[in-house]
Amino acid sequence: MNFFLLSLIKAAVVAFVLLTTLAYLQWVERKVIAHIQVRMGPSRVGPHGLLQPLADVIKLITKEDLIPPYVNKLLYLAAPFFAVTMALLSISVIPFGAEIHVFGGTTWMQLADLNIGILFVLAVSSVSVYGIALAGWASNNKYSLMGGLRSSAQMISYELPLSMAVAAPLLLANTLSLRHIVEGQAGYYLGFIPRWSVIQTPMPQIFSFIIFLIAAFAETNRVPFDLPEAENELVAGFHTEYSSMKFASFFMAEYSNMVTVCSITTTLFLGGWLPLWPASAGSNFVPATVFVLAGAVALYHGLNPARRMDRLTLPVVAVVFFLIAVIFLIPALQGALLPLFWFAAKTGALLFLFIWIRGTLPRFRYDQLMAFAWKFMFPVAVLNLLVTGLMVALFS
Amino acid sequence: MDVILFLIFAAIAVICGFNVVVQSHPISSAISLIGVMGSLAVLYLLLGAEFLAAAQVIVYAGAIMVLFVFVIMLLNAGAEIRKGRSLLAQVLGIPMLFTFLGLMAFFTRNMFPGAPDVHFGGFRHGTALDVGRALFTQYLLPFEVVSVLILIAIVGAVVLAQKEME
Amino acid sequence: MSAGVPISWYLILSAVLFTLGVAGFLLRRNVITVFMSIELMLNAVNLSFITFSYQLKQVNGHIFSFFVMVVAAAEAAVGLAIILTVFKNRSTLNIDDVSSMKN
Amino acid sequence: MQLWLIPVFPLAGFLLNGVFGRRFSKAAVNAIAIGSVLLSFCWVVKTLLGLGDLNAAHTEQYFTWIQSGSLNIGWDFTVDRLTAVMLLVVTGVGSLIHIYSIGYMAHEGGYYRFFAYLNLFMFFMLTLVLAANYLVMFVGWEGVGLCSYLLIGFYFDKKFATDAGNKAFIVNRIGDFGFSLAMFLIVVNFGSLDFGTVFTSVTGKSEATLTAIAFLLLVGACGKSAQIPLYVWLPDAMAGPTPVSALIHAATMVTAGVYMVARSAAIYTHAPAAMEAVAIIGLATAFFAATIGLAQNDIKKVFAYSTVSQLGYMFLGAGVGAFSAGIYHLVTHAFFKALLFLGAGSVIHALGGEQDVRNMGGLRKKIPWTFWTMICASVAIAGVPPFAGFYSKDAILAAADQHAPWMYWVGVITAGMTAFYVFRAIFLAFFGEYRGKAHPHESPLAMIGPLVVLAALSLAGGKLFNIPEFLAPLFPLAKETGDIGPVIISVAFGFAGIGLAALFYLFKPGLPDQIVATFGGLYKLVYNKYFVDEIYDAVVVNPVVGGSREVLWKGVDAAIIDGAVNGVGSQARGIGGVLKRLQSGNIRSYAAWVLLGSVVLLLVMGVMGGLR
Repeated sequence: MNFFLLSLIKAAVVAFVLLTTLAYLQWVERKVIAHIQVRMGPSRVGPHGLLQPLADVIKLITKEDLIPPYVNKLLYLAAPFFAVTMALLSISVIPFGAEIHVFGGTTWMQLADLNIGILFVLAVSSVSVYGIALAGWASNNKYSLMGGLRSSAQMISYELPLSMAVAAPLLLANTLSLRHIVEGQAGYYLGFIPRWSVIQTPMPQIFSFIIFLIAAFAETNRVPFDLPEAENELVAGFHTEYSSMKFASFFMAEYSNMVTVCSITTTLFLGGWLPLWPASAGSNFVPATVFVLAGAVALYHGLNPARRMDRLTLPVVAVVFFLIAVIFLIPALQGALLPLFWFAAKTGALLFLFIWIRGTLPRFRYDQLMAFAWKFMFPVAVLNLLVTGLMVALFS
Repeated sequence: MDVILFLIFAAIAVICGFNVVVQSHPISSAISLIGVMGSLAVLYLLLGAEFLAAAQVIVYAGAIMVLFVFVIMLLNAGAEIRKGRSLLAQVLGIPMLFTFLGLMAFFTRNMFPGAPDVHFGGFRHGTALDVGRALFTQYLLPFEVVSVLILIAIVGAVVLAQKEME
Repeated sequence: MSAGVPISWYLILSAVLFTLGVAGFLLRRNVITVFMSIELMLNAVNLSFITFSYQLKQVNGHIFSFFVMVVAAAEAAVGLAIILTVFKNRSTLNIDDVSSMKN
Repeated sequence: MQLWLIPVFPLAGFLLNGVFGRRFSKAAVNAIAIGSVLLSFCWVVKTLLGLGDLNAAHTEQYFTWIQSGSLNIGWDFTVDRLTAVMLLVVTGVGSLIHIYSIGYMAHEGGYYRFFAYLNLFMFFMLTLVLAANYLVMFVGWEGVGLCSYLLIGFYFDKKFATDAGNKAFIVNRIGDFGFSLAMFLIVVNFGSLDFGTVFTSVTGKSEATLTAIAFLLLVGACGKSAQIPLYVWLPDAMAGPTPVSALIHAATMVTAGVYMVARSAAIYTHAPAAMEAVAIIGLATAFFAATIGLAQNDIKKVFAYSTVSQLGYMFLGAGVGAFSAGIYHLVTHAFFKALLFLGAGSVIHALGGEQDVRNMGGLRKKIPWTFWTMICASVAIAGVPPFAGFYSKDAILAAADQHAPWMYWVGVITAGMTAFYVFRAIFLAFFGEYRGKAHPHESPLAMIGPLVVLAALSLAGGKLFNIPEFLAPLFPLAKETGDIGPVIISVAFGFAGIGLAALFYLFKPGLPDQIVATFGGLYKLVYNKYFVDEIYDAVVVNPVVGGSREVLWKGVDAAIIDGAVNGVGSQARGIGGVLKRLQSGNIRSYAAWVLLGSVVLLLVMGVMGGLR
């Protein structure tokens, strides 16, 4: 039963971290977009609005849970549940780090290492369209239906370039297991250029990476592909009729999908938990350095406060950062924490990219969206796959 | 463990399958069918067909059934109108179904008297590697033929479904 | 090792699902549901293919299933396109109403 | 040695010009068409130089084409000395004619089409020549027939041209039928179609079998090489552009029959009756065609009958056992007959399409280059020593003399007639007063150049290329008799023919008409080509057409076949009327029937114990 116990613990840890991340991801998004638009963003609840997510959760839970009378009840209730389940499911196969030793045994920082990990991810992502489609249909509202239809068409269409883009790095990795895909990207060219899929010989997967990212934007219904929920066209689309926690579920599903997609991108293309440069060149000290620098910045602002509260809070933050930096320097913990740091850093960077694009790009028109998927993305992805296959066949 | 898992998912499959038949609204049937397919995917895993399990979900649940749901939503198909029953189908059909099922069950029970039981992990050659190897060597010609078939199907579907041009 | 599942259980499950598919085909009138019943039958057959593959310790059954899936996908695409066209021309999904082949 | 490149060059040219030619400029079409043939020629030369003395055949196998039981037919090419001669003639003369065509076709429509067809022809001809077994040869054989058809009917807007194309194609079918039957016999008896296998195992076979094969092959050769009784298509084939007449219907394709007979020499030498038939057919053709040639007024027709006649000579040579002499004549004939046709083409070009010699005359001064080159060809064909025709014709006649003296005498008379009709055409066209209306102008350099080269070859080719000696490893040399009597006689007949022609058409222009008046019936017979076409129409064509219409169409097709089909149809309708009750149009009831069927099937299988 040790296996089950270990799995349960890992699942609990992942779920806790993931849900917290989701909550704060939304805070980060609001902050970043606010700064893009030169405003402050949430700043009332807690220092810098840090408690805003909590407030949101309380608000959503305590709101009245409306169920319109004309909906198809079963499907109406099942849809958000389904959406959030599917969104959280694919996280289970993503490896966060290398082998670690706990409780006298060894395990992987990954919930389940499937032989067909990447197929599992594709399967889940292909099924997750039902959440939105059914929500749109069950709401019995023409705007919701339009949103649902749009979303199913969009997700089916972008599923193809996405799968094609995934297939190309698989040719380099020669495996379907996500952990082995990451391990296949270990090592460095010339001692310092990482052998990540994006730049791996014989065929750098840079096109694949870009196509995957674009398709990922569409799959997660993010700007510039957020047609299913286009507020000004469809009155928020498929979730018009949802309120309270059911609305929150869709929200969670969207952010969870974002995290999943970024993690997969990191795993497939950016070397997963592997460091940016070799340990021999000091990559082990990067996290400590980063946190020390962050702590130093916090301390500086604490000593030169912009607001009154900062005098108190920022030094505390700085101390926490310094502590984290010290933790990262403990050799016993480094084995577990360094991979986590790198994984989180890469995924975080991608998440920032998502938010950044939301803050800057306008929405596509529907026909443009479809034409883009079928007439540009798909051919390019297929071409990339063919060329990769050829190169792999020729050079390995 | 094997028996429990089998029974759970077989039960889900049968209940959902039954639901496909009895639900009056096509979308409920479609959802039930997705349930059948999902539980069948788990059964495939138990039988060691991990690649097929993934393919089942991706192709059936993720592509074919999405198309079904999409069409149902597009046509806004309502519940079935019960009228003009086909007498033949009813009179001949229902007894025939039971005879059919009984015969099949009887034969399958008698066909494998001493066959070993199914254990999870008893067959380890259903990986993507094995399936791919068989597909691209021994079954290369059918594979290519099927790819042409798919192409024809795509063209056919586009021609059928396109809007009238002028 | 705990007790395994007799191979015939899988086959009987397959037979049951197949029969349910036939029943759906016989008793339902909505074209889409009838079509889904066909898919159900195909799935049932796939299950027996994979069971036989286990029984014979060969991968061939998987290949057959794979081809069945591919053909099912092609069939769904064309079939649904036909249904769309029929609906556009006759505004009905009732299979009994689509009987112009008679006489 | 990459033999396959030889035919592939023209094929590439054909594909390029055929597919994209419409968009190319004329210069590009020229470059591709002529470049490909020249490349092919160069590759032939390089290959032959690389292969050394070629005493043994050099064979290359590319892929298995047909495999059926023990029969294994590969796509193989072979080169021996015979092939080498043919390759050089085909690519060499072919290149010259391609170059000539630039000038001749300059103002014609379908320019790229013409060159594409010519290149395709080169491809098939080279395949025919290079083939290492009968089937590959047959591919080339049929292919050149196709190109011949396409090029005869090149002016497809003219009915007589398309009719002539059809005629060529249909008459050739008869020959091809014989060839096919011969191949079937070879497969049955030898189990292979490879030249090497067949020829080495000839000795063990019965003479009757070999004679049958040889006769059937002869039927094929007669069709392709325009021998009696299948010669009728060749004169009509002059409807095509003149370079086509020169290349296909004089120099190369029509000699394929001779080549095939020479190639199958091993079979023929074991079938004396067939050999005799070859000789007689050749001799008869030579004689009759020559007589017809005496009275023709169309300059191309004269040369066409002359071609038939000279092909008869080649057959005579092969038939009397002097295969190398036949090939020798094939080579020299390729030079001077191509030159005659090209010269005729130059004349026609100069006169803007006029072909009747009665409307020419006095062209000697106006188109001197054409005149002098044609004189070279004429003396060569007339057998004036020491020019090309003399050597080859003499070799054939000498062999005929040894075989049977009467053949020699008929051959000599034919030689005299040959000299007469060729010089008749020359005198009528180039001497005396100009009787036409057009304004003659000399042809462009692209046409004159090939004429001059061919003229040089016609003059010196016989002495230069001693074909019999070159082919000695394949076909043993005839023993020298040292008797120069026959030679003197044949040369004398040649000069007599020239003299007679000069007398009739230079010095006493009224004489021919008197003779015509005296022998009116005979002249009419000859002028109308012995009414052979009319006889064929009456004996073969009309019965076939009538029989098809009356018996096969109205009787067999309408009554029996249609009746049977209609009967089946009405029966099916009757049964269907009963069965249609089952077809309710209700899909679900169909499904119920299917289910019933499967249940019954299961039950039956269970009862029979099929499922244990």
